[in-house]
Amino acid sequence: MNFDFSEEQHQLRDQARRFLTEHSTSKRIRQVLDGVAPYDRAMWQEIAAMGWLGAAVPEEYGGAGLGHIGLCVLAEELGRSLAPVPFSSSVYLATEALLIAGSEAQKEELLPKLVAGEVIGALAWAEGNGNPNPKRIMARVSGGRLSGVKWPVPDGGIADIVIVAARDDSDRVVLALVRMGASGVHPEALETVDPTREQAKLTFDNVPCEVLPGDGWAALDQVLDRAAVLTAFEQVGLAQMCLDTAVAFAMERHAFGRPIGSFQAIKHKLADVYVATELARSNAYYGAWAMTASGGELPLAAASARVSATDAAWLAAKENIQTHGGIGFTWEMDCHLYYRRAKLLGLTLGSNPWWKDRVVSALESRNAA
Amino acid sequence: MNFDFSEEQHQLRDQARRFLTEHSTSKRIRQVLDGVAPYDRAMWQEIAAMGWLGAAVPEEYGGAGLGHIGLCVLAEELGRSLAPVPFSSSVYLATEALLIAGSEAQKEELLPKLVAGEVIGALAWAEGNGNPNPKRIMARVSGGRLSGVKWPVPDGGIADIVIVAARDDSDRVVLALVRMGASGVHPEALETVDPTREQAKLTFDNVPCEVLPGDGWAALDQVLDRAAVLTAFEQVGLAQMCLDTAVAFAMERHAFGRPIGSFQAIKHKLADVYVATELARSNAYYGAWAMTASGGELPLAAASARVSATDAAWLAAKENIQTHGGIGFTWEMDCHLYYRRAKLLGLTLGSNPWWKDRVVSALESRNAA
Amino acid sequence: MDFDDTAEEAAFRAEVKSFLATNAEPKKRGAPPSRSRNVGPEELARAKKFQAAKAAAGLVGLTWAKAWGGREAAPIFQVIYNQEEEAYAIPRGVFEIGLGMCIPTMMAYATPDQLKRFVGPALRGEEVWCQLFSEPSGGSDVAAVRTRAEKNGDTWTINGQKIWTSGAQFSDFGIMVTRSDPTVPKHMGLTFFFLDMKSPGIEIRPIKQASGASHFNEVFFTDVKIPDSQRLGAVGQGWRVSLTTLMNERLAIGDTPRPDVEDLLDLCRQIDLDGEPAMQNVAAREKIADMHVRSQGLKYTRFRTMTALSRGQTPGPESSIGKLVNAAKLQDIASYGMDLLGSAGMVMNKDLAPMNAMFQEALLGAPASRIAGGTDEILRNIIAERVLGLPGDIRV
Amino acid sequence: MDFDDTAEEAAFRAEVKSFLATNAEPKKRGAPPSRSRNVGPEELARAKKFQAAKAAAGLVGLTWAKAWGGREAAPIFQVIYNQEEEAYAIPRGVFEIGLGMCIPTMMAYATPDQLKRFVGPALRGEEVWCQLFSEPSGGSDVAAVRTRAEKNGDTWTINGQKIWTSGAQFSDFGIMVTRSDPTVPKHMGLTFFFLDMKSPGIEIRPIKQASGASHFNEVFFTDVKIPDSQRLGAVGQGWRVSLTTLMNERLAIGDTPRPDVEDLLDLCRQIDLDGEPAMQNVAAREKIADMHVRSQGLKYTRFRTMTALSRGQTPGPESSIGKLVNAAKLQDIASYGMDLLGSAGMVMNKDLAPMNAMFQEALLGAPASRIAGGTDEILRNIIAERVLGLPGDIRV
Repeated sequence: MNFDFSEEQHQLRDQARRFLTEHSTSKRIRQVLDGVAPYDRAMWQEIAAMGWLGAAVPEEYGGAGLGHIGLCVLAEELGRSLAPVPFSSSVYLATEALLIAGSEAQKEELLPKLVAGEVIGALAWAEGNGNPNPKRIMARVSGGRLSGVKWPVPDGGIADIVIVAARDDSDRVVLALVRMGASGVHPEALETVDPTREQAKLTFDNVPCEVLPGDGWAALDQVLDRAAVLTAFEQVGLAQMCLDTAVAFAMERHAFGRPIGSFQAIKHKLADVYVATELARSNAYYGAWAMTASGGELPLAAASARVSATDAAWLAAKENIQTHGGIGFTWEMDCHLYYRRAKLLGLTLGSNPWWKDRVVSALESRNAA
Repeated sequence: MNFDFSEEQHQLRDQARRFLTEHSTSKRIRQVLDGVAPYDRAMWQEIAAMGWLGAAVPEEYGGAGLGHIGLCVLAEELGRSLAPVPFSSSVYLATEALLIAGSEAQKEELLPKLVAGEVIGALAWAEGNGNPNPKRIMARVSGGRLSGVKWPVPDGGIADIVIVAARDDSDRVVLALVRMGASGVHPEALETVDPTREQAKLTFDNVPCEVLPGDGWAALDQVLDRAAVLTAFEQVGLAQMCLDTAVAFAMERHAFGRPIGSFQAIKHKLADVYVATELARSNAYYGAWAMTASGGELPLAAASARVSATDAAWLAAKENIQTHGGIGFTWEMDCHLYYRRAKLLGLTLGSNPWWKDRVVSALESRNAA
Repeated sequence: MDFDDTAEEAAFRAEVKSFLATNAEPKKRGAPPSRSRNVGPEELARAKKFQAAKAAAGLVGLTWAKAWGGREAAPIFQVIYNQEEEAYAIPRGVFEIGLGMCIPTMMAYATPDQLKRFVGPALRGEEVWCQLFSEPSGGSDVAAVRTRAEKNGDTWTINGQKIWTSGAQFSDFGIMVTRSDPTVPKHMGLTFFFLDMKSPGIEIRPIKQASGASHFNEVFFTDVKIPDSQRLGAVGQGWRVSLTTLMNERLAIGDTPRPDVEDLLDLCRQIDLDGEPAMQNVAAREKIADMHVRSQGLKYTRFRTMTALSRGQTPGPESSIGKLVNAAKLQDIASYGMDLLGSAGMVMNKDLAPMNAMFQEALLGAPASRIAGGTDEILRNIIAERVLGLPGDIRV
Repeated sequence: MDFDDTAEEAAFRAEVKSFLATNAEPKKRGAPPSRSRNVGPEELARAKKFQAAKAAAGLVGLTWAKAWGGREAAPIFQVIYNQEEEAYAIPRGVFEIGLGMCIPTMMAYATPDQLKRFVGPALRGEEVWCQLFSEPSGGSDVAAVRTRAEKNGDTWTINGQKIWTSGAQFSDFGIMVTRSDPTVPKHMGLTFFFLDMKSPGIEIRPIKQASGASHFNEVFFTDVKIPDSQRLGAVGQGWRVSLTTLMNERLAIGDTPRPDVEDLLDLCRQIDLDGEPAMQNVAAREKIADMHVRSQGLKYTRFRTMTALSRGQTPGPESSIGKLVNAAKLQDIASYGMDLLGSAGMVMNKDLAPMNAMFQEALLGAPASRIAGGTDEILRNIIAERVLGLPGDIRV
């Protein structure tokens, strides 16, 4: 047994930390925040050049074959640095969906392009309010054409291809691959609590599409579990960054003639943030292992990692602002960027009440087994 | 509008405070804790002599006619002093049930005796696990005879009369009055988390009884609402006593060369207890008024007072122990008596998940109206 | 214990109802109260117009002395007025600080002539006031004042910076605390003034908040002149004067921030969770109940404070409870309401987000409300020390 | 990142399995682990018998030097042993302090001859050890030691009182910290000893807890003699020696207190709420999930600590997380489990209360677990100061 990353994985982390500290700066994130661009194209290309997009993609499809644990290492750093790029949509969602459910032809055509960053992918499951649920899928595929309205779709306005959950003629949920160039696709940018990540409403009006083979919902379910673990690492990275920032500020900021970090109100608040972050990290580690191991641990491990990380990121982000006091809620300080992202990440794959229910369902089927 | 007690009510409080401080001492409470007696008979007789048992009973039945607000004042002091007497069962439950649902004959016969303390009353709704729910009533009344098993029944082993929720031949829930002398009644004392208040399991085997007129469940529902407000005052009194004790200890106990009350960990903990207690007190005040006012405010006011007071008492009792540290969890200190009572009071009329649901049901019918 | 109106109270309530019906717009369902203290010119004009009518009707400063246009009424009448006003869309924030903090401080320390000059216009909304206490380096330590006041003859010269001043840009006058003697300990050496906000040397810059809104300003002072006649309290006694002001701040009756429990109820009525109506979801119901008992508990705690005031008792810092509970509740309700919507909870488009994105906007504003006007931590200290009598923090 | 056993680990796990199968009783479903450190004579005898067999099988002190009967194994093997042992009803509490704190302190400070004399018998459970640190007046301030040690020639005379000493009544030896010099500051002037608990002048009184149980004792010292040869560390260096002991305390692998999430699941499977099975109650499900992620998070945090140790890194006070989270979780689960039963939740009769009144008993024991061995408040201070590097509290 070994509950830590390997030497190589630690080196990958150091490389990622160095790159993102240098490039994912407040200045560049705020370009996206202010709507100058929907994402940081230059950063995206550099990330692609480093091979991160293919970290978990087999070499035969142009990937680096580092495996999912390597991807977890990158996810933690991306979360820590708030990198304003469509990494999660293209890698955790679209690429994973193709790996799980794509036809050989689709994999051979698209995976190399996704790995190279030439093609950006997205996944569209939501149709407005509500958590993932096959009953809520109203979009329709018939005769190779897709119609329906999907929102919010992360990076839906950026993506070149979108994999859409829809019903076929026999009412089964399938995954349909749509090229965004096709006619009949109407993207609309959405306003959200975190403008540093693009979100869109996509209207499909009789759009040509390719249906991926196999049971669409089963595949989506598996994609969501994997994405939950990877997102948990982003959330843990974000929580840790908030904690580090708050601790540093509490050491240097003085009030009443003492560093505010010498007041137990601040000390114990940050101790609680530390505890929540460590528990989330440990749950995420187990999820990372469950992603790679056989034995059906993933559903429980993924839901646990998700619930734990969502709570930790939210707590860390809001108490980081609180620790900063007045300047903490000014536009100039970056505290609110973490606060916005924390809430976004906690919602994007479905909210915690739903994931908590998944934890218990997994516990039930485990004890049943 | 006036959100405080009257001069007379304040005087009643002072009288009660003086009496209970002198008589409801740790020594006498521990007599009951150690099983020497099921309740403090001497205290009971003195309380009866002062007319407290009839505070809310009309003068025509031998009561003092102080009204329910006066009773709330007494309840707060009884909760504060942990008085080990069957006051809540005999007064909030049995006496109120008779006032609401008793026949004129029953009132004329029993109320004067209940007021005088010659007769102790109890109310039996529970049949094991679960919260109040007509569907759970399995006890049966047929041909003027009662059969069934009720537990836990507060003061069921002390009471002279018990009012029992049961089903009649046409399956409606009724309230049946049983004289505990009657043959076929088998009381069994129960062990609970708070031995300072008697609880029993009562088995009725074809026991003669009188059925109270009217819809039994409607009456019980109203009794529970009134008892919830009165119990909320007991819980507020208990919470305030825990807070006062913790504050006094935190001032006098020193560690690391300072009073422990100078550490923010303790200061902010006790500030939170103060806030919870004040909110509960205010909700209880509103409940007291709703008990006396017409206009159907009682269900919402009672459930709100109950939920708020249960949370405050539990928080205050457990953090009082925590503030005391090591000696706080010793048998000799009284901290655990408050902790035990706090949990008991939070369960005795049904637990908070159920009362929270009642809050929302009341909100729904209010907005519906 | 009586939550019903007395005859006198009922009569007053009727008076207020008819005044509001003729002078104000009913609030749209689900619209949060306009509490902003930084408003645009049109809203400022509307606020001043309403304030004038309110003053003409004798509904401003109800508890003030008749000499100053008040009614010398018991504080409970203020509660009644506020209860009725809650149903109307009224921009109240503009005058809260002036009438709630500045003028009461003036009444305690200014000369009769000054009061004749200033109380009326403030009452009628003709002149707006702001307060200048906080400074960038001070944080929660209000006494850590660095803005210098130096006296030459009968004139003081002010240099320094204040922060978190709401309404500064349209205020006519302000009250401020300055350091007149840097050589003595922190709480000594402070002097308190009122000043003309249009004086030369004052520069006002809005602060953009995390939410994108700007409710506060920075105010810079460069050789600003104040005549000694505008000093409030003795030289070096500024801290005592400040406490008067801050006590009045805590007395100001706080509105319940929105969304509150009613809004959470409205939301749950509109949506369903995993196929069932949200109102049938046990967890959502427990959350609604938790929030309801907090809201109601605060409401009746405020009423109890008013009763205490009516009896001439000083309410003291119990009022700190209100903001402490409300700020946390606001953040909790906003976040939970978004969770109920699943991933769509992130969306702020008014046409897509339920109830005009009230929950999303509140989420972004909530961090400020846990900090501005006293952080959660300071409020707990105030309760622990001034209510419970626990020792102050160790000073170094 | 690999949660599977290596070949070596799998072989060891098999060895442990077969040892336990032949030497221990499987735990009954729903029965909490016997962690009490104050046990009756029969249970003590059973504990000693099992310990002897465990030692004979080379399964005690796995990470210790071979010279002392250990295996010099990586800490992960201790994790594997504990995982397997959890399924068995084994009275472990008796030896935890001796092997977890006392003997490691001896190894750091005692002479080779003393180690030859004491390590073996402790390992085989022939001799039981206890620790004597806390004092009534000290509270959380462990250095506030008043028990006096005075030296005449080669003998020390001890007078004073210790408190919260578990197992004192059946311990053969103990380690203790005393004040040898009252004239110097608190942390200086302490001296550390080990002593024979059967020495004349020692009086032991059990402390009855709020729950009715007695897991701790008071120990009174009246002119108790200790030879100077039993001093551990230099005179006046007792505080440093204490820190070694306390560090080892935090390293001791904490079991999960019961009831935990599995027990809450069991309870929910047995009962129904308002007519529906509790397992279908959304609020109960959310509670189960919250508790599950805490329990699992702690479990894997402990594993991470073991990995760090295996790599020769010192784990440090992260281990404080365990007790902080577990104690609060225990109180929360116990209270919630009782709430699920309605008014019957108060009942403790084993034939009526589900799962042998496990929840009710835990409710009464939980307050002690939030205090004994470091209060919640002290643990948060330790995390804030030693992990996050925040300043210590202001000392006066």
